[in-house]
Amino acid sequence: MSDLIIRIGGEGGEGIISAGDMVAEAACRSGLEVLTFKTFPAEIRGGYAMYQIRFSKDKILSEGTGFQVFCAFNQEALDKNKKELIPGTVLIYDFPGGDIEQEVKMDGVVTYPLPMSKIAKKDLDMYRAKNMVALGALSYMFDIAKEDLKELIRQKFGKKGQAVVDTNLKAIESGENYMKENYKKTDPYTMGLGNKTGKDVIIISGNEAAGLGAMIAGCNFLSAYPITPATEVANYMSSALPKRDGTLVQAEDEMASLAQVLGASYAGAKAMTSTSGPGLSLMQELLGYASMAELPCVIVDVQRGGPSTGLPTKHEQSDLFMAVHGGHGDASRIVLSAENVADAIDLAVDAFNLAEKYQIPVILLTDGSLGFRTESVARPDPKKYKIINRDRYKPNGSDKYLRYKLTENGISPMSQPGDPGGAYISTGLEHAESSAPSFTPEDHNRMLDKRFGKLKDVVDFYPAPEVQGEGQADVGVISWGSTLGTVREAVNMARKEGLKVKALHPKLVWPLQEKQILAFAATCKKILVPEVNKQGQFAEILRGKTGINPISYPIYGGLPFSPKQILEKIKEAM
Amino acid sequence: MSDLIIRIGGEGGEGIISAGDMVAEAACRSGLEVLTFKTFPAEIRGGYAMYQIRFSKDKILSEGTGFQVFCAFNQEALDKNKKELIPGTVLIYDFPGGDIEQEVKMDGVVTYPLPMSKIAKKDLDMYRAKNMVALGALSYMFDIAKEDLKELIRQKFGKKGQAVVDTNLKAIESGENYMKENYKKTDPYTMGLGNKTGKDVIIISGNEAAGLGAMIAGCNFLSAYPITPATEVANYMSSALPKRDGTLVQAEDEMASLAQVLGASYAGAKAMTSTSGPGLSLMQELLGYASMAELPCVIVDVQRGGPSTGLPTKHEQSDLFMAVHGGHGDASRIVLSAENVADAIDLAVDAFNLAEKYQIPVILLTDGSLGFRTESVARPDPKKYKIINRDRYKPNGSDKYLRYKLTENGISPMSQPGDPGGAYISTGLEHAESSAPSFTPEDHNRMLDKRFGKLKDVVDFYPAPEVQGEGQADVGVISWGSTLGTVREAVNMARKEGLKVKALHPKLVWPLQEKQILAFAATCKKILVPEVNKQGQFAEILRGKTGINPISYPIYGGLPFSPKQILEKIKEAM
Amino acid sequence: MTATAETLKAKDYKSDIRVVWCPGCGDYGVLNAVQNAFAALKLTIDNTVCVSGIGCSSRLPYFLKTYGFHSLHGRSLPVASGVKLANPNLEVVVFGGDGDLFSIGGGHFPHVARKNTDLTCVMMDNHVYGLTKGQASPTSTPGTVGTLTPFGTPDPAAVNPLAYSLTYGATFVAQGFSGDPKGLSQTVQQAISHKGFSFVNIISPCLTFNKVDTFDFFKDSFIDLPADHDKSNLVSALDKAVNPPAGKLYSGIFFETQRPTLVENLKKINQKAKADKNRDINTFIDEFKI
Amino acid sequence: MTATAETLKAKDYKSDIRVVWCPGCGDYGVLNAVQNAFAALKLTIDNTVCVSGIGCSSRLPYFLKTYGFHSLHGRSLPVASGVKLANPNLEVVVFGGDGDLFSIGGGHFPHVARKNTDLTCVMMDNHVYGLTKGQASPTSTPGTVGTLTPFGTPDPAAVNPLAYSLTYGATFVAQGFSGDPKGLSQTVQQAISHKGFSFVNIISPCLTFNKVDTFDFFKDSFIDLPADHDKSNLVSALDKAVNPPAGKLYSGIFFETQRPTLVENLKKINQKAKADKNRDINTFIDEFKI
Ligand SMILES: Cc1ncc(C[n+]2csc(CCOP(=O)(O)OP(=O)(O)O)c2C)c(N)n1
Ligand SMILES: Cc1ncc(C[n+]2csc(CCOP(=O)(O)OP(=O)(O)O)c2C)c(N)n1
Ligand code: SF4
Ligand code: SF4
Ligand SMILES: [Mg+2]
Ligand SMILES: [Mg+2]
Repeated sequence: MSDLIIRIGGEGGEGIISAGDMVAEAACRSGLEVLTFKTFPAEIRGGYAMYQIRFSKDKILSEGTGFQVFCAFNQEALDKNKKELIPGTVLIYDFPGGDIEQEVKMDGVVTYPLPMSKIAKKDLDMYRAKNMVALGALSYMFDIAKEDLKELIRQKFGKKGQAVVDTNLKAIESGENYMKENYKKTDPYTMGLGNKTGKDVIIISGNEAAGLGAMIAGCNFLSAYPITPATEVANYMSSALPKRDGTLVQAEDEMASLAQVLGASYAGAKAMTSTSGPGLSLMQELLGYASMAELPCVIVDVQRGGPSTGLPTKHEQSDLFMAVHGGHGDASRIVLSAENVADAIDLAVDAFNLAEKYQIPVILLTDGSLGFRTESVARPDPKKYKIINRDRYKPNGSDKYLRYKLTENGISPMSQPGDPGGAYISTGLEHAESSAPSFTPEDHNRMLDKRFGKLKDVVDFYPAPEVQGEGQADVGVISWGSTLGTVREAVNMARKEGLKVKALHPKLVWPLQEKQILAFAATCKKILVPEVNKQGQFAEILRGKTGINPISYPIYGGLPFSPKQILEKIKEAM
Repeated sequence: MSDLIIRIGGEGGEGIISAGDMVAEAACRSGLEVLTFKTFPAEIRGGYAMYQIRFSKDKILSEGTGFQVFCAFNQEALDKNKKELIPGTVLIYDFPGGDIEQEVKMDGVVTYPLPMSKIAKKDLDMYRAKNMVALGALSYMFDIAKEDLKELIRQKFGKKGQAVVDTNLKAIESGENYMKENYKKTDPYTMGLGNKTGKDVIIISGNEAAGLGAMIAGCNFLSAYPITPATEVANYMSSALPKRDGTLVQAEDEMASLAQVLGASYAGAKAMTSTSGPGLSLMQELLGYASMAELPCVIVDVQRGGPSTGLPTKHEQSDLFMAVHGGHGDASRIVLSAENVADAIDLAVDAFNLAEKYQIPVILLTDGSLGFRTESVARPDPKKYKIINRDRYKPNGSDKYLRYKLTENGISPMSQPGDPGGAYISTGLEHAESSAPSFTPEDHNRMLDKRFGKLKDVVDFYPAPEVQGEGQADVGVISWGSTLGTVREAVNMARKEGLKVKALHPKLVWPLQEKQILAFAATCKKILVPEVNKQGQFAEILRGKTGINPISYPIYGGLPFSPKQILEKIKEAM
Repeated sequence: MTATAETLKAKDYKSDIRVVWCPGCGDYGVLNAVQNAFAALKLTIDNTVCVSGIGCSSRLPYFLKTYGFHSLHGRSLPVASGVKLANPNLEVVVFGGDGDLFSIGGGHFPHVARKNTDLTCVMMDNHVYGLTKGQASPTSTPGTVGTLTPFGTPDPAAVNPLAYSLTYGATFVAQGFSGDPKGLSQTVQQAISHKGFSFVNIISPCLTFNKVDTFDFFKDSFIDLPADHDKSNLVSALDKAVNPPAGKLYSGIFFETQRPTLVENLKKINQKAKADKNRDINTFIDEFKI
Repeated sequence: MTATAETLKAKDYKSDIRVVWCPGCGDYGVLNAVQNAFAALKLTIDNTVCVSGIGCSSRLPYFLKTYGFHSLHGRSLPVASGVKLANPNLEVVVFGGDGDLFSIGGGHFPHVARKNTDLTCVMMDNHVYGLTKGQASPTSTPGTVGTLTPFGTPDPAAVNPLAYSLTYGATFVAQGFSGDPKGLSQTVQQAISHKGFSFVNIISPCLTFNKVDTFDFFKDSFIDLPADHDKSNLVSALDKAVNPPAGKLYSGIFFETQRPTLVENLKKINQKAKADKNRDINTFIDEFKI
């Protein structure tokens, strides 16, 4: 077995998340690759929560399709997942003595009832340990990180005292023992150890990854307002930044946070904010200011289900239109979108580099599932990153400083307060090269050309999007954001089946790298654009800018694609 | 002479605007059609201001191309307009004794120096009357509304006392006499009386027109925050609404204004707000709410030069992207754009009708030049307007009220506070039919389909865009907003020259009436899309939605197109 | 207040939507007090509108049977103003959290208060952002540790909702404790009965994310305002709001006065304009005749 | 204040951008006073940043030679906070109008003040929206006629910028008159010298759009705060702000105190975190090692 998906479902607050995190980390230690997937209720307490872990000996590309093993903590969880309990899957569920009152029999499904509540309450006298009982059973039955799990418990709970360590270990063992004593394994799923040798790995969530990337890029200022599912970016930065003498501000709202970021950037900081859709909506006017005044800044938008307050904890990629076209007037900006957790690190660095190089706001789009999921990723090597800082004004004594000097590539050296002779007014009014307000047709033309001309440079400067597969294809898939990983997996599956399928994996979603997109499209009979939103936003932008006419494949149920869904659509498109 | 354009330029605050308004009104009385065009400085005092009036015996379609007569109040105005003082034009300028210190000689330009400052100061002892001296001269020289002007002065200034009337009349006569005594007319421009008989005409600005349309539609609530160039919409409503027992609120910011509008709409009002780009940027989150909660409301966006604070008093059509695609998530909305002043009345009515019928936010786009310009328009006949009100919930005693009931056409009868049995929670969360929060894939799918399904109906319900010209064409022009009038004039000119040119004049710019657009495009070899913004926003949306590949013709100098510019581009495209 | 009477019991105001708060959340006490106040005032289901923003506390309107408007984070007050001005016959009550009303919504509060908008605003002050899982809020004690402030907030001072609302010109300002549903229900009743803008600050602990400002912490903190406190004196009300006895909090009515309300003043404007709902639209068109 | 000394005269702070205010506008007096204050304090051109929002008054930074940030309507205070926190060595002064700071920007003011952000905020209060040509502003006298309120505003009360800023926790609050550039320059100097958040409200008439609150109207209105006024007593400062003698306005310093500033508190946080600008990035990466 090289790949296994285990899903755990239950009531929010039952410790599903912490248990899941623990087994993910332990598996990672045992040399396996892991990729997790969580859904939370939008309320604080109650409601269905889900944690899924995909284990593999090889690199994992996506959440995968369905699961092999499901562990149900309560009836609601069981009901929600019934449709996916297909023949060949395994069900472990809390019975007897738990919320599930009837024994479950399903055709072709291997069931292992496990009285986790009862064991926790009766045997351990600690209902909270239910999750650990389940963990013990899962780890034992599918041979996942058994030893590493116990070692991890010893380390993690060590500071809380031996008693806590002991109870948790005992819970793990109770689960293990119950399975050992009551069942003979009749399912085929067993994971075993991964390859530990030579691995230099970290385990990190998408939100932390965006923060870590920012730290690598040299970010020293973040102002944010809390919002699901983006808060963890700022949470991470709130402990990281002060260690490097940086500044974190919890602002009174999203307008304040971007305004502070712009002030800080003006004063020389490498500054960012992190938010989700509703926050980015509120920032639109200031985003236009950043474009007009050419202030470098990074905005991480961890997308959630919209519009309005929408589905705060659900998956969606529906902020693209706003990221690209939001706000009044013609406002230039750059939009990047990350495929996976490792990518979130790299793209956060890219975002700062582009912001600094082009003196422009850069929006980095991720999404709720990517933000919350953890992955084992190769330890980033700081040396591999090239860090770009803004082109600074060098006083030459004689010439008056022109902040918005018209240059070949549209980039004007930038002064910052404290620089002698560099004083100027940062302005949201249209202006002359000096930054003095000017509303003449000539200046408006020149300055718009300057601000948009920079984007022409960006598409050449930024690495070309990766092409997956070669030669001519019947279907070429173009997607964006975290759907890319799923597409990658689906295309691998399709090619294994001998289908002529390719994919293009753009990370720079605005401006579009039209040349490469058109070249790719020229090798495909049809172009398919899967994405998680209602309107087929990327498909429309692609069509609008390049003229190619893709098949738009939007889904919008609050969940990411599965590779199988995309594979099926590819076949349908052929 | 059936058509004449006179432009007056000078320093802001010199009474250019009030003089212009007066001659426009007088001309209108004398039976002429008028269309004015003004540009203001962005500052309160100082800076170049311009007022242009086009007079005609026939319907006027646009600001026209250049001018026949220019009247310069100062040197700056002269300088700014020098390029357009081509052979055949007439220049009247303040000399000697004014700001212009040198006599002007230009090849082929007829010049009439007029010492307006001197006359006002020395002869009339009232420098402020300079504008009236100029008016007298202009009206006399080109035979425009001579008698009506004096009559108007008597009426307008009547309440200020006979002395004021006399000074103004004297100023008019001084200008008249100076011309009479010093020049023999050597230019060909003379207007004469228009056709008064059977004309039932009003003279009104674009901003007032949007307000009047709202009044016709039955608007009874407006909340707004002041912003150039939109304030006059609310100004008008602030005196109109109370007369009909409506409510006007000056809010603390744009978010408050749209929030109040949504609250009022929920409570049963026909509510609107008016703003410009920066305000609409701030409203994006609330706009998404209106879409999610299906609250009827109207937002008038009088566009100005952007992005950011931009060019507050300049002309631009650059808020289209935001109007259509702004805000996070997939948020359905309707966007209308008005061609001219008469259209602003009609489309404001349409905006309310669509908002009420489809329970959706409707954005009406106009722009600064349209908002500020006055036009003579046929007196609107209230009887010709069909007024639509929302489909109201009728209690039937037994069934529980479902606010978001899924119906054939996506429209659910709406209750309002006070309706027995109609209580529900207006919500920005995704929801079930009952309005209770629900985040299931099924409900998100159903509700997004409902909210976007309504748009499918809109394109059929709304009148098809007008086609100008018939048969096959070499070039078909598609444009939007106030550029439409200019296109109309250019296409007339082209067709007079025998060119095979057509135009399509959409007023509903979102959702697009794709069927009609494609049908139109099928009759044209090439499609040309002129618009006043940098990115070619409408062209990109057209391409993105319909797949047709137009020639994008964006200009972005802060001024509208002239018919000649478009005509030339048409020829270039052929 | 403007609603007509009926004979509903407190429980009849409760909707059948599942209450999503954590067991033990202070907001249950508030919901309870509000139901009782509504019943005591005989508010009708149909003419009462409960408006809120976003936050745990802002979910309250779902749990009531009246009309409701669950708006956006920070926007409850202007939404409620719109509702009230569009139909002054409605009883409009705003619910929200300390973050919703004083952080992101802090720009609206002064204007709604100074205009004496005819609303009642009930705040559930838990000194924390509950729904987003434990960040410091504007009312958090300086130095509070939250998920965004692991080293404690750098803010030297917190928002004092009572002092703020008094300064803004609220014409009724009171404070209560969710652990005292009976007293609270009384206070909410008085607030709703007040003509003009009334504000009730309710200390309503979040047991999940605020481990400092708990029920136990507040249980014995509340004392009544002194019997000789002059409710009509703004400066003395401010003094009481800013300087309570050490370790104590006052409950009761800090301030109460009468001033023309926004609804009244708008009515006067319409009288000046000779308002007539049925005025012929032609008279408006003819203003533009030449 | 943090800037280093130089030998500049008042006129040396003046830029060569044309001043766009109407002749006679009160803001000229403010510009004048500010130049004088800058010169008296020997602020450097290079280490001073003037931040503003949008409005006639917010154009002020263009007319000075220092660094400047002409931001968006209402956003000057958070922008200025960002500037200051990114480089605490800078002297940051905020300029704005009554609309900019107390209407659309009113949500930021409380937080910048209570955090004692190390800024000076100079407001040009003309009781009107100048740039948009004459609407009532939050400080307009109730009933004011403006372009949006032809029948007079319906607001029963105006914003009192002094009382507001005091309640918010500003650690320095003063008032001056643009018709008294000398006194004003003194006050602005003291405000800039103050450590923490200082606020100066300047009555600065708009002669074009406010025909009521004119120079003549205010000329004889100003009286000094009583000699025995206790600047360290918040409640008495509030009393003076809310209850000036009939028809009069106090000028001078209402309140002045010392409290830890935001910059200081953030520095302490970084000390707790053992801040090190050059900390190896590998130590951050390794936190995620398994
Ligand atoms: C524009 C926007 N920004 C951020 C959020 C995220 N958010 C939801 S509730 C909340 C704060 C809740 O705190 P409070 O108002 O005190 O309510 P409580 O949950 O404590 O009752 C935040 C920041 C949001 N919904 N919308
Ligand atoms: C988002 C936004 N809304 C509205 C405006 C229009 N606007 C510009 S200045 C101003 C008010 C100015 O008043 P104030 O701040 O008192 O300054 P003053 O001109 O009186 O000095 C307004 C409403 C704007 N620029 N941006
Ligand atoms: S998180 Fe706190 S405020 Fe929210 S429901 Fe739970 S206890 Fe109440
Ligand atoms: S409009 Fe008023 S505030 Fe603006 S510059 Fe003129 S006088 Fe000054
Ligand atoms: Mg709270
Ligand atoms: Mg002002």
